[in-house]
Amino acid sequence: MNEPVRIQEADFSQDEEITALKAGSRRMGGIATFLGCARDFSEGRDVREISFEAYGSMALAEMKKLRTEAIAKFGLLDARIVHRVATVVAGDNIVFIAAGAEHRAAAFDGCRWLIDELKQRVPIWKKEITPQGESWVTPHP
Amino acid sequence: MNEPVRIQEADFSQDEEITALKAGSRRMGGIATFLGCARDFSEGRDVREISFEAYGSMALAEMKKLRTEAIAKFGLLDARIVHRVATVVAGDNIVFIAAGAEHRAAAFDGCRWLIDELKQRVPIWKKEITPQGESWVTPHP
Amino acid sequence: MIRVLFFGPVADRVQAREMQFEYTPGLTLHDITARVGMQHPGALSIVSFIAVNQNQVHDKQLALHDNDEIALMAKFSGG
Amino acid sequence: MIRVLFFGPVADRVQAREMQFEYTPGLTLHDITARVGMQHPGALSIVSFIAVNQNQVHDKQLALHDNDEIALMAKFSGG
Repeated sequence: MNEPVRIQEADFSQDEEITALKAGSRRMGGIATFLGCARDFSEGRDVREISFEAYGSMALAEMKKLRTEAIAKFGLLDARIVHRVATVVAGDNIVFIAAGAEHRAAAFDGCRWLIDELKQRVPIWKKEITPQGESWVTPHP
Repeated sequence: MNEPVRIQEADFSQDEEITALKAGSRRMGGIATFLGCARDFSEGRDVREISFEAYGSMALAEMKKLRTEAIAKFGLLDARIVHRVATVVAGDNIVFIAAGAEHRAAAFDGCRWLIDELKQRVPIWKKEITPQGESWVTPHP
Repeated sequence: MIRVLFFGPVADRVQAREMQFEYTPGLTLHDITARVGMQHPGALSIVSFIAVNQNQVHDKQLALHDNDEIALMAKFSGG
Repeated sequence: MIRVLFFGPVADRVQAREMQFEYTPGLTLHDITARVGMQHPGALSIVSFIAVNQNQVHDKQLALHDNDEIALMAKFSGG
């Protein structure tokens, strides 16, 4: 079984992640997931490819902390976080988060908190490659 | 391609649903999903099986209305709703909702609204089969 | 003919999935629910929603038409 | 030896992924960022987060130890 928190170049399967998430508990009634995908334009510019770079060791450590914190904070039964570090095109998967709980409110709250915190706390950078050139994405405040 | 709104006995694949959801747009940056599963106990009682019954024609019509309303209300790019009507055991999938949008806030808001409204508006009933007998589930107010 | 459908907990109490009533001009939804309630008061007590031709209705004075399909439904518990 | 790591937009401006500085007793985080900033002011201007040994730190007066790993990082844009 794959680790619940991973940084990887390869794509992932939601079915496999959900099966792994469920494996730990028969009390899981609600699973909320978030899948972030590459879009073909961003702020009006055509985006041909997006490439990612990570401070790998710190990023993985932060993602593991996020998972542990979310499980405690929202009473989740389990959670998984997978982030690709690769060059992707429109439609490709980038990040996947799954939060499982007895009931749906905790699952939704935990999942949303995880992606919001991931964007704030995990050292990964995104570069957009457009017909006009490449540029690092500056996150909105 | 499967219909975006379905009631079916068979299980479903999240990977297939997400692939179908994405197929309509290259502008989809965030996909929020909710998966409801059968739990092995409910309010302190062991649950061996859960069986569902639907007013099929009305349930499907309501689910289609929900999808249309959610797309308009949250500016979604697409949404899918699948509900099983079958007898299931702990860990089995029951309902799947996916909401795709340009950004994650709309995807999360739309997905959560869809499952909340589905529970209120779609004529489906759940029966729990426990060692002590069967009983229809009375929803919380 | 007016068809009345029962599902789940209501069907269990009525011990039937369907009843049929003859259509007569001027028949209202209330006339139908009253007849079902006379025969099955325990079933009617858990009816929370009523649909006519698959649309929820709240006004029991609604005039029915021949071949209408009525559903008397307990609270939903899907999802 | 103190290793200073650069990623993404900072690495592009420094045109390097790593710099090394000799460790001397009493060396602080501020001493290191000042040295990098002298050589690459344009890179330092986009540094929003600093990590020492993979933990974010906010106090530039932090005393460093030999073999510490420092990262000078632009705002994250993962997810």
